[in-house]
Amino acid sequence: METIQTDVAIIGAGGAGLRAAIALAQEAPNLRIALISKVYPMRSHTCAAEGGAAGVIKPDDSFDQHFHDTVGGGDWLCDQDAVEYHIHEAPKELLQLEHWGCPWNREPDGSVAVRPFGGMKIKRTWFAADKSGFHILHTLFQTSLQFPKIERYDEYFATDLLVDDGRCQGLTAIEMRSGQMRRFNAKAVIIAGGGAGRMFPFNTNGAIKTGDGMALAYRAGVPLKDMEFVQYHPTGLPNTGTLLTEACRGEGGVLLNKDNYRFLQDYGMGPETPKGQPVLKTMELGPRDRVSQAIWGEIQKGRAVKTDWGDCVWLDMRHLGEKKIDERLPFVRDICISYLGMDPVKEMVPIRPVVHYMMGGIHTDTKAATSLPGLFAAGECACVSINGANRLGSNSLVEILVFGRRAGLSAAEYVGGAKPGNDAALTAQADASQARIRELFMRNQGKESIAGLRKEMTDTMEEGCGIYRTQEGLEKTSKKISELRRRYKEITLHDKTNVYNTDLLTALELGNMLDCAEAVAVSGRERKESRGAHQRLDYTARDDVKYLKHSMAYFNGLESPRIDYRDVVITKSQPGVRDYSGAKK
Amino acid sequence: MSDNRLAARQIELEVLRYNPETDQEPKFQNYSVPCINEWCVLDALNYLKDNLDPTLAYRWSCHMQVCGSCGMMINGEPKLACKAMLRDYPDTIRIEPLNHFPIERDLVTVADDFIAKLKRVKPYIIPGEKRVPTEGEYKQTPAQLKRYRQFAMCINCMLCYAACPEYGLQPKFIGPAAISLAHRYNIDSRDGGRDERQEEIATDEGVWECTFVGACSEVCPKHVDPAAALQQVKAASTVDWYLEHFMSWVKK
Amino acid sequence: MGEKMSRRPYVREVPPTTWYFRMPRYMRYMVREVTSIFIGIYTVIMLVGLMRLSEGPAQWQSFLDALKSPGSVTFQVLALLFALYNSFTWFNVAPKALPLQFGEDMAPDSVVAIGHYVVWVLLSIFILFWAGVF
Amino acid sequence: MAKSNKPIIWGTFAAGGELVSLIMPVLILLTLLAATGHVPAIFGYEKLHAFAAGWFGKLAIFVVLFLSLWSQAHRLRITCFDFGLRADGLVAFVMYILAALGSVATVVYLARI
Ligand SMILES: Cc1cc2nc3c(=O)[nH]c(=O)nc-3n(C[C@H](O)[C@H](O)[C@H](O)COP(=O)(O)OP(=O)(O)OC[C@H]3O[C@@H](n4cnc5c(N)ncnc54)[C@H](O)[C@@H]3O)c2cc1C
Ligand code: SF4
Ligand code: F3S
Ligand code: FES
Repeated sequence: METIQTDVAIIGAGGAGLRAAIALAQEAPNLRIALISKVYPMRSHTCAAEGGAAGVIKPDDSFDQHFHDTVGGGDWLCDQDAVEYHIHEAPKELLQLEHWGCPWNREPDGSVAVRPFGGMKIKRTWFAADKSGFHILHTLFQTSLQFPKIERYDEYFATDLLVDDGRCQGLTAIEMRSGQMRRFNAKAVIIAGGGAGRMFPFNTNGAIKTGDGMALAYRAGVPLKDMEFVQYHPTGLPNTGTLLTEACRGEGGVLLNKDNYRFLQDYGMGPETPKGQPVLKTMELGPRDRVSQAIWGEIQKGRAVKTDWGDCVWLDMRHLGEKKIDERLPFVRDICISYLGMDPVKEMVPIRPVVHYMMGGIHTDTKAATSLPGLFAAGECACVSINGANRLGSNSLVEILVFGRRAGLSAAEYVGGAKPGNDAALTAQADASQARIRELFMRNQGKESIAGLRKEMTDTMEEGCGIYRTQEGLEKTSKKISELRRRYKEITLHDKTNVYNTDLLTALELGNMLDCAEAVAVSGRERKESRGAHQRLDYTARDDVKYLKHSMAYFNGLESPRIDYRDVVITKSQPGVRDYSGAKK
Repeated sequence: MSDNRLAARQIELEVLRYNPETDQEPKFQNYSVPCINEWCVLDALNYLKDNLDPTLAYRWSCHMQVCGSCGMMINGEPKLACKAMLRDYPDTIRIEPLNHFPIERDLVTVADDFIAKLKRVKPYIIPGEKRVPTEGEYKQTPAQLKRYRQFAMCINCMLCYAACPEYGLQPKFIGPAAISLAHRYNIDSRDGGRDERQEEIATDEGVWECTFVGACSEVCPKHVDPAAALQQVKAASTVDWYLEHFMSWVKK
Repeated sequence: MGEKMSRRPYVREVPPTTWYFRMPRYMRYMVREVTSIFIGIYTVIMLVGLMRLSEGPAQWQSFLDALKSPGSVTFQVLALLFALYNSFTWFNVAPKALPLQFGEDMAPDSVVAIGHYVVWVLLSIFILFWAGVF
Repeated sequence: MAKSNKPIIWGTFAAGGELVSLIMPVLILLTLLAATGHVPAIFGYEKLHAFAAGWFGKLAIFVVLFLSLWSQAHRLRITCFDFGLRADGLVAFVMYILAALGSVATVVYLARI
């Protein structure tokens, strides 16, 4: 097996991975950096983010307000020291991107413009039309091209971490074009592998979001934190799941039920605000969990709009007019016309809540370090706990920058003191990793199919881990996933070619998703309260006595994960009531 | 997606297959795929892979026309598979890997050349006026932003390279997307690196290989209009040339 | 997952002399390029006319007479068609080289294109007048 | 890689293309009228000679012929390449020599008028 020597290996070249690489190249110019990604960097799913990134910049705003919006939005499950760091770094990072060329929208005087976003009390979301993530990703990718120290390994699929002597010392990856296994010897590894929304049947996530990074760390013994918190975005196209950004509502779009009634006012987010003049933090600008839950409520009450793709509600943007839609939401218009054949300038479009984001992930501290020395994590795959039980829109594009950079700096610091590794032990591990994959590759007798298992997984996840959950449902799903993990041992590949074998890669991705899915279901089963995105019909109240805690899922072989708990860091904001009614202001 | 809607249409897909380990050259394989009319070609391919032939290799991720990975020839035209809606196609659809790129396997092409060219044109701000982030943002008016924004919309899907015959004939040509990207930075009010980039793109392999076929702009799914960028670079380079040679006191 | 190296990227050669048959848009392009043959020859004819003009009235008259041969008329009809095709394609793409910005917004391509058509029509009418056709 | 010297010609190609597109159809129309018996007044020897004798006429004729020659020569060069004639250096040489000869001839004939 060919071995590649490097100092820091980064898995994932999305926003977080690229930001980490640039930080390393700038701050530790002597280090060799291996940037490993299963897709070309600009294909990473950061490109799909539309709405924008939050950072305090305008004089009417303050760090304190961003702090409170974030912590309250996260239903007090945020680690407040992490949030503090996050919000202070946010404007610096966004300005840095501006200096690197990001085409942020501007005010007439040339300063950056901000737009309103759900759950935020002040307009503080920087945006580049409705292509914010796209521009962030491309700006980072293009900026990274000037650093010769960043060596890219595009279309390499990471399969296992190499851990010896209690430290992470590298990884194995498949070079997709040749099908050959490569070993990366690294003094430190950063995982920036993105989310895992593909565990669900109906999601806004790209095909690559299969939780590989999470699974890699998890199998290496690092706990996955708060996995039960899965964010549903209220406005997905009902047939494809394609996201219509929150900015649709930020710009003044409204949600209506089948009687053309703005139902959010019945769910604690009223009173009604004038159409086309959105008021921050209320009605359509309530947080995602609440809005999604309200839509679910309407569906239960039979006031949903029936469509070919299931029960929906209307998103009405017609009153915004063609000019504003073309100026601020051109992509949304394109998408609706393409996939639904409906033009939001002229028609209301049906939408339904869709799985969007994983609040949980690899447990890290505020320095992006995991519990395994030498292993760092950042971005959606990580859980540094700034999002708590519910992420506010436009916080994660900032998170990937702030903690991407942080991971880079921490790794650089760590590498300075890292001892040399034991080559024999690492070789043995790399060989074991190769043997595991070769066994899967050669297997002939298995009776399970990838597509079949995947369908069963996504179905049971939707059933048991949806917007509203019950003990019974969660138990059923946990059991089902654990059964699927056993049956996974029986899958057979049809494709026996080395070159660009997508059959093999989808099999590996399925394995990773199953591991993550079990952590979601079991963590959810154990959390007997309702908080943020984890809403239970059998435990409807928040329980701060028992569950003001992070759940930590530890990998346990073929058995279901062991769940442990960890205290939430509270510095200045005691748990309170999340209030999104406009009335008291 | 309710399944009774499936098979609303039966589509014949003729897919160009190539397995480097067993095939001497690519050949077509036909599949009959039950489809829904609202699907795009990518949905049909995904159905095919899940249900009919798991060995088919192709790239995709976002399914929303933004990651740029699913470019392929669909009935002879370079298209994003996630943007090619079945309702716009007849019942037989021919699918091939993007023209002008070597075929790695099936619909997957080798993109190294394109990626190298992106890097070559220095697509990053080379600051004119030096400034550190703590000094705040560079002021850029909406008018200045709009001058280059269109050229910043490129998703690197490479459809324009598959469409441009000059790239096919002369693979050294830096090509439409990379030159447009250079132009995007050249006309950004924050940038001062134009002279450096001109060394790469004002060359015979650069913009002067372009004969203004215009196919690049016709197929671009993001309306980047690379042909426009290239013409503007030509015009500016021509002015440069005359300034450099006849009025060297003005320029260099 | 064999150890052997099995990459063998397949390169499809572009046929260097017949590539333009592969797509209608390539044909349209080639027709546009071929206009240069006709316009080029026509320019040479003009040059010959100039020569004849400089040689005196008789020579000029023989030039005008020569224009009347059937071959010449056929050529001129073709040249006119190609020239028109050239003009249309030129006007339609002219906006690409000429980005215009009015205030904040970039002007749509049609502004420059339509501008060209207007100038073209007016100029043509003017030349016809000047030449004494009307 | 060194910068290209194609801009030398491209300036005239672009200017020529613009001019040719604007006036070539109507010029061809004029000779076509003449060829089909409807000789426009301007084609009378006296009239045309007088026009070509004035400085404005000389300039106009020179500009039209010069730009047209160079722009068509440049385009023909590319067309040859597109048809598979890959000896671009040679083709360019021949084309530009022809355009140069034509330009010189234009000057000579104009001087004789
Ligand atoms: C449709 C959509 C809209 C969004 N809009 C917003 C918004 O407006 N505001 C906001 O703040 N957030 C938004 N988000 C969330 C935000 O975009 C993401 O959380 C964020 O971009 C994640 O970035 P990342 O760098 O962690 O991961 P990604 O960008 O997903 O990158 C993951 C990287 O890991 C690599 N990788 C994964 N597995 C492997 C493996 N096994 N081997 C090698 N490499 C691997 C991939 O190749 C990729 O490069 C949105 C998300 C979606 C889906
Ligand atoms: S210019 Fe257009 S066609 Fe070319 S790569 Fe960019 S987005 Fe694709
Ligand atoms: S198609 Fe090719 S020749 Fe030029 S205008 Fe576009 S790059
Ligand atoms: S799948 Fe991303 S562009 Fe088509």
